[in-house]
Amino acid sequence: MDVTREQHPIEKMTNDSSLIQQVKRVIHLAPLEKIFNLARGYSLWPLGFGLACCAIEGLMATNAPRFDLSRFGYEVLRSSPRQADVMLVAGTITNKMAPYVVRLYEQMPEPKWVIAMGSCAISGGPFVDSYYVVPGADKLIPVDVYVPGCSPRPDAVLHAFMMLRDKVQGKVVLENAR
Amino acid sequence: MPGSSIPSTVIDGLKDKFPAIEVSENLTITVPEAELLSFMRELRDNPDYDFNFLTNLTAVDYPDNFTVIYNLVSFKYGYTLMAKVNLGKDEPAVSSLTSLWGSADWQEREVYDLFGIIFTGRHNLTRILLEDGFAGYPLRKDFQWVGGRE
Amino acid sequence: MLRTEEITLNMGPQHPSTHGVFHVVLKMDHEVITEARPICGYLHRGIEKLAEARTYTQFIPYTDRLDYLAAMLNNTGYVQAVEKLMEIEVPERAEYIRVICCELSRIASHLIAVGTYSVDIGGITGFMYCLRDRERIMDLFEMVCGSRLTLSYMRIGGVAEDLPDEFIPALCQFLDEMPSRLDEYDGLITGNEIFQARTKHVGLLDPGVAINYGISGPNLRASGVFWDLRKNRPYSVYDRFDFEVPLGKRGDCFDRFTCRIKEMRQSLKIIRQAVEQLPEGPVMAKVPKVLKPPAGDVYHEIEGAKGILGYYVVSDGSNKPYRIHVRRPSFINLGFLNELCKGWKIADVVAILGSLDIVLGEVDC
Amino acid sequence: MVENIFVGFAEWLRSLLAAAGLPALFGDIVLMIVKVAGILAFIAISVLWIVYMERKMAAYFQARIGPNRVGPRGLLQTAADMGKLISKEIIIPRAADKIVFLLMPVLIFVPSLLLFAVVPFGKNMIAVDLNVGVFYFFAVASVSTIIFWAGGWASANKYALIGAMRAVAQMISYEVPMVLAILGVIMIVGSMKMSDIINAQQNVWFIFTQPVAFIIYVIAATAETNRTPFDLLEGESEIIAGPFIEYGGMGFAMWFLAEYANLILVSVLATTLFLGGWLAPFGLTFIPSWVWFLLKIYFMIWVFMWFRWTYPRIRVDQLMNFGWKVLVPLSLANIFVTGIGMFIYRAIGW
Repeated sequence: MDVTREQHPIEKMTNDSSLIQQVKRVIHLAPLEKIFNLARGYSLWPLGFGLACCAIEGLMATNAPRFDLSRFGYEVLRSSPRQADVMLVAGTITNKMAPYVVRLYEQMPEPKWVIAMGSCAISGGPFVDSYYVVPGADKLIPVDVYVPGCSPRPDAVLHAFMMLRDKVQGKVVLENAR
Repeated sequence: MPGSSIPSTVIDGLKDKFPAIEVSENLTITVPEAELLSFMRELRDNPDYDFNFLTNLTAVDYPDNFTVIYNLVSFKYGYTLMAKVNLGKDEPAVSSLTSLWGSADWQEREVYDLFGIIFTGRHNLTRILLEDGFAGYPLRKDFQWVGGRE
Repeated sequence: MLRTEEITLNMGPQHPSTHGVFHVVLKMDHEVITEARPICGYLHRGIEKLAEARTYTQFIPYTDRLDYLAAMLNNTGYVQAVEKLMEIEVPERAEYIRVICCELSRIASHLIAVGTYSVDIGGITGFMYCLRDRERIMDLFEMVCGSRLTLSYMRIGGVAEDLPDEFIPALCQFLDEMPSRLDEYDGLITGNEIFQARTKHVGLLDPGVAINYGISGPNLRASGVFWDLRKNRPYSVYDRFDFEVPLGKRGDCFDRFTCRIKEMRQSLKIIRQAVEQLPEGPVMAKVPKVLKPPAGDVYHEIEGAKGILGYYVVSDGSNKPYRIHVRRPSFINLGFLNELCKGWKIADVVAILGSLDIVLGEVDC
Repeated sequence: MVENIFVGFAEWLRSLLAAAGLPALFGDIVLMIVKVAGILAFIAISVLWIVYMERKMAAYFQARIGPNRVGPRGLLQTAADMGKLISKEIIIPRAADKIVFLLMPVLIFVPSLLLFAVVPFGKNMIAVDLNVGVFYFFAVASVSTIIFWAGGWASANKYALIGAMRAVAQMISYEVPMVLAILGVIMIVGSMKMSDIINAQQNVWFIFTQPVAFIIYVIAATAETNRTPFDLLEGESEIIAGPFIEYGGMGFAMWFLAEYANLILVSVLATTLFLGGWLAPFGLTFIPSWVWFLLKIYFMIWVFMWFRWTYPRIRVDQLMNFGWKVLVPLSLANIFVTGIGMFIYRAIGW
C-alpha cells in the first residue's frame, strides 16, 4: 500500500469518517511529533525508585560524580511518578511488590518508557526459582531496554539511556539484529 | 576464643534447677517446651549468667520434629548459649519470649511467617514478610511451589 | 477548641527516603506521629529456601545480595560459618586479605549510610561527595575480583585469588587520602548547624532498651554500649590489630551518624596495620572439590557493617545445606522503629529511619 | 550610547509614531505593548537560563560536570525539557477538584508577571515607577501563598495537603520579618518608590548601613522562594514534591518555572534595596546601568543557589521558632536602632 498526498490506505480500509479524520490528524502532527521526540529523547527523567541491589549502581552510582548521568540531562530524579518519563526497574520484583510496580507504571503520564536493569528485572535472575519472585519485569509492564548484568555497571546503564534516547528519537537501534 | 562459650560449672547449676534439660557435647541445651519460659527467665534474670541479649531466634524443619533455636549472649560475661526446643509436627506451638526480650517480637513473627509455628502468649502474631493471604509456610520441607524457571 | 482528625499516611513502598521498598504506615495528629507501623517484605526473595537447593559454594553469591552495600562482610560471615562447621584452618594470608576487604566493605557501606543520611536531612551535596570516594573502593574491589557491587570474593577455605600487584599501592594511596575526605564530610555535614539541630536529641535510644530489642552495630554503640564483636569476641585475626571502638553518649540520631564516621577512621587504621603485617603464603586452604560438612549445626557471628551478622548453618552430611538462617542486623534493628518514631514529626521519621541505616535486601532476605 | 539603548529605542519608536501622524495616546499604547513583550521575553529567557545555571552550578558544587550534551555546552537542555513537558499527557486525579487543579499552575504566574512591572531594570528603565513600589511588591507577592495552598488542596493527596499547609505557615511567617527588615531602608529613604530608593544609595549602599536588615532579608527571601534550607514545602525526602506531587507535564513545568521567576524577583528586590540597584560601583559608569543591574541580580541568584546546594533542610517547628522567635525580634530591634541612628544624625545636623 502506498501513501500519496491525496489518498491514504485507511480510506480504502474503512468508511468511518471520524476514524479517517483521526488518522489524518496524526499524520499532520507527525512533523511536530518529530520535534517533540527530539526533546523527549534529550530529557528522560527517571523515576526515583529502586528495588534492590541494582538501585545502588543504576540510580546512585550513575548519578554520582564518576559516571555523572547529568551530562545527558537525565539527572532529574523525580520521586513522584507523575513527573517521570523513564522507569528504571532496578532489582528483583517480588509478588508483594508487583502490584505497586504496575501501579507506579500506570501513574506515569504518557509517553513513558521502561528500562529493565539487571538479570532479576530481565528474568528473575538468581532468584528465578523462588516462590516469591516475579520472573522478569516484562511479565508485568512493557520493557523498552534490557540491561544485562548482576548488577550491571553504571556504564551499562548510561548506554541503556543512550539506546533509549535513540529509540525515542526514531533512530534504528538494533542494526545488526537478526 | 576468649569468653565465648559458657563454663560447664554454670551448666551444672542450670541442670540442678531444671532437671528436664539436656546438654549436648557442644554445650547446646535442649529445653522441654513446658519449661521454656521459666528457663529463659532464669537465664535472663539470674545475675550469675545475665543473658540480656537474644541475638538470634530461628527454626528448622527436621524430618520428625520442628526445632526452635535461641541464641543468647551475656554482655556482662561474654557467654554465648544456644538453646533448642523440639516441637511436634502437628500444629507446633511454643510459648513466646516477647515478655523477656523485645527482639523476640519480629523474629517470632518471621518464624511464624515462614514455618507456621505458633507462639503463644503474645499479641500481633501476623505474617511479616509475606502478604497476609499467602498459602502455606515456605520454609517447611513439604512446601510445594512453582518457580519461574522456564 | 478546634476538632482535629487523625490522618493515615502511607510512606512507601516507593518513597525517596525509605532506602528501597519499605513501607511505614504513619498515623498522625497534624504532623506528629502517633503510630508508625512498619511493613516489610517487599523484597522477600526467599533466599533461605533457595539455599536448600544450592550447594555450599553456590550459596556464596546469594550472601552478596543480602546486604549489597557490604558484600565482603556477608561473604565472610557465611564462609566462616561453614569453615567452623568443617573445622577448616584458613591460611594466614587469606585471613589478612579478608580483614582488608571486610574493612573496605565496611567503609563503603558507611559511606552510603552517611551520604544517604545527608540526603534524608536535605543536603544532596554530601551524598555526592560520599559516592565520589566510594568509587575509589569500588575500583579496589574491581582489581581484586573484577566486580563492583556483588563481589563473591570469599571462598570456603580462603579467598578466590591472591591480590594483584597493583592493589597494595592503590590501597595505600586511598588510605593516605581518605582521612582528609572524612574531615571534609565533618565540615560539610556533621559541622552544619542545621544538620545538628535536625539530629541532636532526636530519636533517643536508651541503652537498656536497645539491648533488649537486640539492636546491634553502630546503632547500639551510639547509645554507649561497648559491644563490638571484633573486640569482645575476636574472630579471624582481629585480635592482632590496635583500634578503638567509637561510642556515643546520648544515643540520638547525631550519635549514630558520627559513630559511623568515627568507625571509618578506625577501619582505615585496621587496614593500614593489616597491610603492614600482610604475610606471604597461600590464600586457599586444602579443601575438597565437593564440600560435604559433617552432620550438625553451627551458629557464627561477625561484626557486620549494620550490626551483628550471624549465620546458622545446619548440615545433614550431604553437599547441600539442610537449612541456612541469616541473622540480619537491619531486620532486627528495625523492630524498635515504632517506639522510636512516636511523638516525632514526619521529618524526624525520615531522620530516624535514615540513622538506623537499613538495607532492604537484608531486612526482607 | 549603550547605556541608553533601550530608552533610546523607546524614544525613537514614539517619535516615529508621532511622525506618522498618530495621536499620542496610540503611541503610549504601542509603547506599553512593546514593554510588556520585552519583559515577557526577559522572563522566559532568564528563567530557562537560570534552570540551566542551577543544574550546572549544582553539578560543579558536587564535583560533577552537569548538562553538556544538548546544544552548545548543554545550553538547550532546559529547552528540551520544556519541549518534553509540553507534550506530556495531562493526568487529572479522579478525586481532584478539576477546575482548581488546572487553574492554579496558570495563576501562579500572575503575581510574578505583575511584579515585573515595578522592576527597575536600569536608569529610566522601569515600566511603572509607582510611588508605593515596595508596598505593591509585597502586597502582590503574598497572593502566591493562596495559589500554592489551593494547588496542593485541589490535588486531593495527603502529601500535597501537608505541603500546602506547610506553604501557608511558612510564607505567612516569613513575610513578617521580611517586611519589617525592609522598613529600616524605607525609614532612611522616606519613600517607597523604587527609583528613589536606588538614588538614595548614590553615596553608600544600604547593605553597609543596614547589614542586619540585609541578612534578615536574605534568610526570609530564601524561605519565601521555598529553597533549601527552607524547602519544607517541597521537602523531597519527606513529602516528595509537596503541593506539586500530582502535577505532571505542563502543570509541573509552570510550578517549576514560577519558582525560578520568584527567585529572580527576590534577587531584584535585594539588589534594589541593598545593593544599589543599577548604580555602578567604583565609578565604573562606562558600563551601562542595566548591565550592572543584571550582574547584581545574578550575584544574588548565585548566593541563593550556593545556599541550596550547601545546606540541609530545617524542620517545620524549627522553621517557625526561628521565624517568630529570632527573625521578628531582630528585625524590630533593627527598626529601633535605625530610628535612634536617624535621630542622632539629624540632631547633629547631617
